[in-house]
Amino acid sequence: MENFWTTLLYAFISMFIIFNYGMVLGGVVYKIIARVHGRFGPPVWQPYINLVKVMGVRTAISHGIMFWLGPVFRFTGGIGLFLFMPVLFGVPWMQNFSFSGDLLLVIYFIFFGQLGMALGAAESGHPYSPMGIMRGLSQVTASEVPFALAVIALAAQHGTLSITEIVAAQQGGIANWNIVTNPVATLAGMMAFLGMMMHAPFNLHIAPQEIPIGPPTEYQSNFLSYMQANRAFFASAKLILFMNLFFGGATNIPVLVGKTFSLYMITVFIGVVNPRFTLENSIRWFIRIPTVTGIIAVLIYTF
Amino acid sequence: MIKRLFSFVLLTGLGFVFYYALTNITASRELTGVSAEYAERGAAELGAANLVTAIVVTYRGLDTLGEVSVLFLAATGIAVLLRRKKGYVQARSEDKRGSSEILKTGTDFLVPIIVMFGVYIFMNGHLTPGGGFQGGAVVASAVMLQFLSNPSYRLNHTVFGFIESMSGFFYVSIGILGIVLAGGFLDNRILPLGNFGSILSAGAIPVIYTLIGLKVGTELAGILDNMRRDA
Amino acid sequence: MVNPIYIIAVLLGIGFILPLTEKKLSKLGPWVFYAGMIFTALVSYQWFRFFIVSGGETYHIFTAGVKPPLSINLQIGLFESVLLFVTNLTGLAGAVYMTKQISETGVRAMVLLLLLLLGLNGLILTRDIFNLFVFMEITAISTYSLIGMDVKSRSLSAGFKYMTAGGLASAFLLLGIIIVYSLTGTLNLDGMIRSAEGIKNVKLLSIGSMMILFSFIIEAKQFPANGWALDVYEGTKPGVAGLISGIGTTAVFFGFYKIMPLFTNETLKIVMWAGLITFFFSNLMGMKQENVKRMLGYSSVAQTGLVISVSAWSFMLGNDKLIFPMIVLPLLFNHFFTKTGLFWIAGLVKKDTTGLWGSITENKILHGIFIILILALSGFPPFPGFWGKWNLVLAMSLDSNFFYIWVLLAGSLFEAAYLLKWAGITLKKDKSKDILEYNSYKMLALQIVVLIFFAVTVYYFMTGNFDHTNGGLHFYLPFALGTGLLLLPFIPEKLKGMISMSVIAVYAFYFLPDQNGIGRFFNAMFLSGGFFLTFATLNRKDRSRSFYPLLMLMLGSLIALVNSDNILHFFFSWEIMTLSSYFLIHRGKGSAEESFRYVMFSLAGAFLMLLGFAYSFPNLNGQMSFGIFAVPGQFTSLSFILISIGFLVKSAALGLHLWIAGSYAKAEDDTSAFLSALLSKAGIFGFVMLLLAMGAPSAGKFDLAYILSWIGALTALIGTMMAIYEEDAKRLLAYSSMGQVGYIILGLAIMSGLGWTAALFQMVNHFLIKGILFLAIAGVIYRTGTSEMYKMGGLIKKMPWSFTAVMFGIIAISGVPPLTGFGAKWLMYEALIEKGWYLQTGMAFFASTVAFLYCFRLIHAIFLGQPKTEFRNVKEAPAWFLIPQYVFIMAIFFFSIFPRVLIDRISAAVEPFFGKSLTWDGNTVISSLGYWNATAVMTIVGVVFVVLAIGLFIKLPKVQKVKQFNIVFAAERPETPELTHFAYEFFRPYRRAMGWMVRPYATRFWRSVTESAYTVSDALRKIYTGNGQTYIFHILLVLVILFYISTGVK
Amino acid sequence: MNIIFLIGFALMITGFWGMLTQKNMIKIILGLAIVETGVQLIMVAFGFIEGRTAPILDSAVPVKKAVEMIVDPVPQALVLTAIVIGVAVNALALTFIIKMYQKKKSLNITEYRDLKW
Amino acid sequence: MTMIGEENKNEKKNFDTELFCDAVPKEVPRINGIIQKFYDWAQANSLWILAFGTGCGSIEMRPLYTARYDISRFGMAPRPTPRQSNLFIISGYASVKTLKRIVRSYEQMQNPKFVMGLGSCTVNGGMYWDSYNTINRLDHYIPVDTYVAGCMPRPEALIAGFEDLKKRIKEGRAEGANEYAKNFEWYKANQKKVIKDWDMPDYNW
Repeated sequence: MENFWTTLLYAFISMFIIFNYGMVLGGVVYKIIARVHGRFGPPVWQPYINLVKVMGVRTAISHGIMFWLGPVFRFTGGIGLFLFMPVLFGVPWMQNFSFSGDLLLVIYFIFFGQLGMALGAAESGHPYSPMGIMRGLSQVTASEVPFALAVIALAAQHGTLSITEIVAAQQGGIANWNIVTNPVATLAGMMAFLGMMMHAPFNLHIAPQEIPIGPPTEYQSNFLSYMQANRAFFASAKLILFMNLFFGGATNIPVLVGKTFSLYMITVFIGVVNPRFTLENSIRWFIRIPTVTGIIAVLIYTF
Repeated sequence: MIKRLFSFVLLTGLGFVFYYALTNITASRELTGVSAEYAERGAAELGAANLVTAIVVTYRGLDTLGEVSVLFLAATGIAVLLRRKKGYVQARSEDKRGSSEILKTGTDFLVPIIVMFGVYIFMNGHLTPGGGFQGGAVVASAVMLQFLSNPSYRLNHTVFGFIESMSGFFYVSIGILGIVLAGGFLDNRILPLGNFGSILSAGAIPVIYTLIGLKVGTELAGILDNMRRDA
Repeated sequence: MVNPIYIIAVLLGIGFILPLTEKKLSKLGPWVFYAGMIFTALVSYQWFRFFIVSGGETYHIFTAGVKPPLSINLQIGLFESVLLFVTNLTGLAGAVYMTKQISETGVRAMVLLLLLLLGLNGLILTRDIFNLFVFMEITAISTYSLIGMDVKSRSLSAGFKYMTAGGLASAFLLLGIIIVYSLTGTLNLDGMIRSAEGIKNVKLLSIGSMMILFSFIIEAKQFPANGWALDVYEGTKPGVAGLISGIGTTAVFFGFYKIMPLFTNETLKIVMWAGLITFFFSNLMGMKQENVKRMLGYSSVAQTGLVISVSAWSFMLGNDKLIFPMIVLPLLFNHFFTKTGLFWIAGLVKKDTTGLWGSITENKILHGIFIILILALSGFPPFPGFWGKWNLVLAMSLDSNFFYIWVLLAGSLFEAAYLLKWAGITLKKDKSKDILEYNSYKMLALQIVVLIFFAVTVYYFMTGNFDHTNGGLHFYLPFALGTGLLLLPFIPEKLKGMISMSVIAVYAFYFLPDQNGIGRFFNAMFLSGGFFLTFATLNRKDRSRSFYPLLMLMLGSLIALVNSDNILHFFFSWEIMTLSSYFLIHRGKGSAEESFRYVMFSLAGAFLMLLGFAYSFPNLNGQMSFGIFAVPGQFTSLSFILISIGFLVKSAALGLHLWIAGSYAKAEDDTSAFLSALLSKAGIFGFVMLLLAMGAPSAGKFDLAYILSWIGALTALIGTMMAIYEEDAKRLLAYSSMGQVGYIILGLAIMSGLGWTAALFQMVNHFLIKGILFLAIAGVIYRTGTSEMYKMGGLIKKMPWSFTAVMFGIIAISGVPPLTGFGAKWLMYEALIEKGWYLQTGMAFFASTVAFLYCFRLIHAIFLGQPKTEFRNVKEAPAWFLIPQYVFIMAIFFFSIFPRVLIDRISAAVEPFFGKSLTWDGNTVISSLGYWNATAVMTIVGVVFVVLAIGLFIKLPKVQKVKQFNIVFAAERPETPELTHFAYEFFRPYRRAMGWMVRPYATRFWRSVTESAYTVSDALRKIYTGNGQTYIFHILLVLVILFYISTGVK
Repeated sequence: MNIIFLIGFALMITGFWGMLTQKNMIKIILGLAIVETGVQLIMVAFGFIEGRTAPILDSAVPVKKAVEMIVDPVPQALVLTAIVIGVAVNALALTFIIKMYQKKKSLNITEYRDLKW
Repeated sequence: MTMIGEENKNEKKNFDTELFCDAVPKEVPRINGIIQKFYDWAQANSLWILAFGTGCGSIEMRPLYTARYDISRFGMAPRPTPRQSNLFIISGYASVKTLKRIVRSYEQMQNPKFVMGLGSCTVNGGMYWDSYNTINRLDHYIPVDTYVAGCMPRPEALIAGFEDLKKRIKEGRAEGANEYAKNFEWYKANQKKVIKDWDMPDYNW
């Protein structure tokens, strides 16, 4: 951080890029899902419209201070997560504030927004909110296990927990990517990724017919706008994280777009063709196959 | 039955223990240790012809004092156990049939003789076999004869109690006198040793034995009386 | 100097003359009686002073004016004088105690007592074996009579059984005496012992000594030839039973002790083991006992067995001169006074069953005495029993007799079990208000005995191996504070709390700056934690006077623990801490069972720790510094394991955690904070000391540190897992505490600079967080009156400050950046990965994510969701609770922004042992694997958060505030808050999926252990059928068995 | 080996048998008395020396030759004490039995099992 | 804990003011200018339907999401919570019982909110015009922006209705929420006239 203001400026630029990228990505995904269904689908800029719409809502109700702060927590979590990650390898203006901490910081910061959001949603007093949170949190705990194991395997492999260094070690062609050099860990990580994206089939926490939309049942108007904007950051931040960890990172924006988009497509396609798991099912699944894979990945480096 | 079997097995085991002991006992041929010393010094030192008495009353006088206390304790214990609650009226003994004339006369005749015999035994304890305990027991047997022959016989508790207490007390006092006047507690040499073999010899031994005899006699009599009244 | 023979003479003289006063001089009798008693006490005091103060030489008394062996001689030396004094004083007290009974029975009861005393004095004084027999008979017969004195069927039958046994004993004694006499030609003990060595007929001698031995085994009530003794204790009036158990046993023991040199080493070995077996089995059988006097009887028998066992062993070693005052006397005194006192208390309470002893609380002094005696009997410091056992264990270890120590400690544990259970019952007042009859004579007698006991205790405490030069203050501090506060009678409790706080503050002020090294963190933590958490206790409304003394005792012992510089200090403080915390927990409502479980686990752990010490102790000759662990020896790894188990119990490691939830939950709410925030660190401190001194040895192929790491990781995971299913907030926090401490253990097990930094950082973190959380919950419970989370809800509106505190607490505890919890996690994972323990890392990670579940549940179920109608009017928690919480929160924020302040100091403390592990670049801490800039994280998060919050505020200047039922619904309106608040069995689906992890294996295991112990206990005690004949059978059986053991099976 | 020893031990065994098998308390005490008698017999036997006389120094036993002519006096002294003590204990025990009988009207020892375990 | 209904027995108000907010809705004026236009446009292009099948017509709504009709083209989507939806489709007859729920759900939606009456029943009662328990005119109870007549109207008709609604929104004429607030008394009176067991605050926030 040679110059604070430069860093800040760069951060704003990358945030701007990633926000739009995240929004468009969302739209594209809607479109793709619709096409898979054989529909025409909404326009790719539909997320923008939705965002503007919720911002234009005239009234809002609040259940209390924590309810009010929940989306703030959530959005801070999303932005923070993104800001703590180096986005493009070797590109100085896309390093954000990654000097703040290493991979562990990023992993743990994922929870910041979720926890804050959970608190806010829970204050609404709507029983569906804690129900959704319970489901979401439960599933996260299960899916974090293989992810953690994969990360540990990577750390063991590269002898570092710095994302930049992990990406650096993967430079120089696809043969150096972790998916090639450490396929087991990647497999475990990617299975965990399905759960972490909270996409179908692992989206019981929002189960619309059962507990309408889950945690954010009570959220509306501008609260919702924060959450929608956050989704752009959060989802892309997670994608970037996985890209950095397993797929060699990116050195320029097209590569970034390409890799993250393909990563996202994995979850989208799996989600589109799979029915929703019950909570027990998904937890058991995560604790079995992905975790065992993760343990194998770790054991490789233990002995 | 199983109990008897177990007992039998156990006692067989115990029998082997005793057998083991028995096979290892060797008969002694001569006096060893303290007994030899007693034999050598006893007569000269204490002036008692009966060495057993010398040992009992003086050398191991503390034992004997303890022995007296044991008996005293037993008597006290029995008295405590058989004590009567306040307001207890003793069953009248009229309904018991009196004993026959022959028995009464015989008893009256025998009792003084038995008492005399007892007194003789404890008076001569330092010379001949016998002593305070034996004599006392004999005296008590006279009382027992009275009890047996005469159901309505009453012991004079005041007198008996007084004799009992005072004889014990004097015994202890003589023991203390031993510290003051002679070599140690219960030393018999507070009185002159006298002529070896005569009745007034061996220092305080005859006195002590007399006291013991009185005490034992009264105590045993008291025990008998207590038991008789209660049973 | 009055010749001790006068004791005998005077007692006898008075005894003989007393019956004369029966009728006419009945006023005079008692005067003479008490005069005689006082005379003996005075004479013995004179000798006592002569030997203790002037250090006089042993004095011989010859009777009959002839030298031994011809005559009987008495001897009074140091030990005799001590025993004599204690016996006569207690005898006097006993006479006072039985005043009423004596006056009812009449003058003859006085005679019995006098002669009992005579017999006991004789037993202690005499040096002639036959004389010993006579005095034993005097003792026995007076005891029989005293037993039968109340002429009840029970006491009569007990006395009868006693007499048959006593008759057998005397028969065998006579047989033995005559055999030994026939071989040695003397009856004088010294002469016998002298000439016994040259005897040719060894077999006969061994039979003779065997007979004597056997007789004493019966008289000393050794297992299993002791059924009658238990009946006697049960059937007799407590006054007499106390005398039998106290002075009677002591004198008989001393007689036995005098004869012991006569025995060969093989025989002594038998005595030693027989005594130990008695100790073990009697205590085991005592566990099932509910009859107070019989239970005391079992304990009495056990203690006698132990004392005899130790004495026999001391003669085997040929080291009796040293062992007697160091081990035997403390054990004996401990037994003597406590048993006398307890029996006498039983005579005041007049309840046979332990369950009915609630009425003792009517009399505070009596109750206090009772508790103290129970503790002394259980072997807790600072009472003599502790010193005796401590010295015994270490001495045994020097003799490499470890099996003995195992059995000894097992027996002690059983004993503590039934005693503490009993004490626990009395601490809980029962509903039936029995009036406690107040008897001033009995109280007086009791107080005499207890006062002597205190004197003895103080003596042993003052002379008990403490090195006063170095940090001695710490060890007196807890007691000084505790008793000081207890004795401040009339000041209000609040003032006491403030005094406590100021004492802590002053202490910290003068003491902390001089500290360095790892101990400083513990000191600082305990002192600051103690200060602020005590602040919360100022809110207390109840008038109970024991709280602050106990609290200060606990804090003081924690400080003493940290500053102990040898294993004795350590163990001493450890026990005090266990004890004080036990009582603190016990104060909670309905906590009897839980606190009992706590103290049993703790005690078992402490005993294992003691065993560990013992295994290491021989390594360095007689030194007690922690250095003994550094010296590798034969048992290094075993020692490590045992000590570790002790610490693991305190840290509630998996499998040893059964106590934690219950005791944290049932303790009073402000106390729980102390337990979790401070007390749970004691085990950690133990590990720090242990690992520093010992490193991490390996047992065979296994690296113990590696195993420890798995224990830590599993504890972290399973503790957390159990926390999420709890409905009770405090139980939840208790399990959370268990999990968090698991992390600390994991960190310590890494045995690297980074690992230890992580562990200590986590420790400080946990201390702050649990302080906050428990206090916040305490505040909530204080207002709502319930700790069931699902019964609350929506309290955020009523208690926003508590909510905020809990929120920061859970953010910190779950390890989410930017608060300190993340720092701990970061350090921990870096250290683990650096070490190469990847699986443990994964498990720790899993645990930390699972922690979110309970964190959320805690805050949701209490503060969020639907407020309940009944809690509509609750107020914010009192400021007493809130202020410490916010102090801690400020500390958390400070450490979150500037973790360097803490990490630098921790690293500096850890560096001497492991070298440098972290480097700094400005505010960025750099490890070998990664980096972390807490200041930057905090700044970024803070700025983003504030900007977004402002943004939202600008966009939404006015929002409609709605109420709890203004939630989305279409069909039926929410019916009641209870039905709308989703909190009960919150994680049920999770349980369906992951419940297999928390199956109560440990509970089942420990339940089966305790149940089988009780079953064995119950089955075993059935040998005491109550039939006198069976007892005769036992006695003869023991004889035969002993004989065959000693001579070898033919 | 002396026949008296044998008789003494036999008496002891007999007494034990009585104590172990008889339910009547008086008989048990009698058994104890028999045991004691056996012990006393053994004690005296230990002092006995073949061909010697009683330790009374009269005309038959001159003081100077006492050492060679008398049996051991000590066991006799001890026995004296032992007998008295035995008597005392037995008397007390019988008193206990009397009181017990008064309470329960039974002499059977198995009836007195209120205290157990 | 109070049982259902029991809590209201002796109180004057038939609901607990501690549990329910009893504030009255307020009119929120439109901000004149380009921003409002922009918002209107966004509202029109992002209609989230409150997924509440109030009547038989709900069966006609399902095909809208299918490949054949696919209203997601217009940025429309079902939304399970009234808080986030801005289009309430009353799909057919509204019985008195359902009306209560309709009113609640409507009131729980946030201000720019639009109502579409589906089928003749909502216009004038349709075939249930003389039923004892069906209301006849929906707009007596809540403001309706668009009616789609028919019994039942086909999805195509619905789409046409959406287009009409979108036009109204863009023109700024779909101010049902403000209208409701303005004539709150009147609407409430109408509602209470038919709904006898009124146990709620007047406005369900």
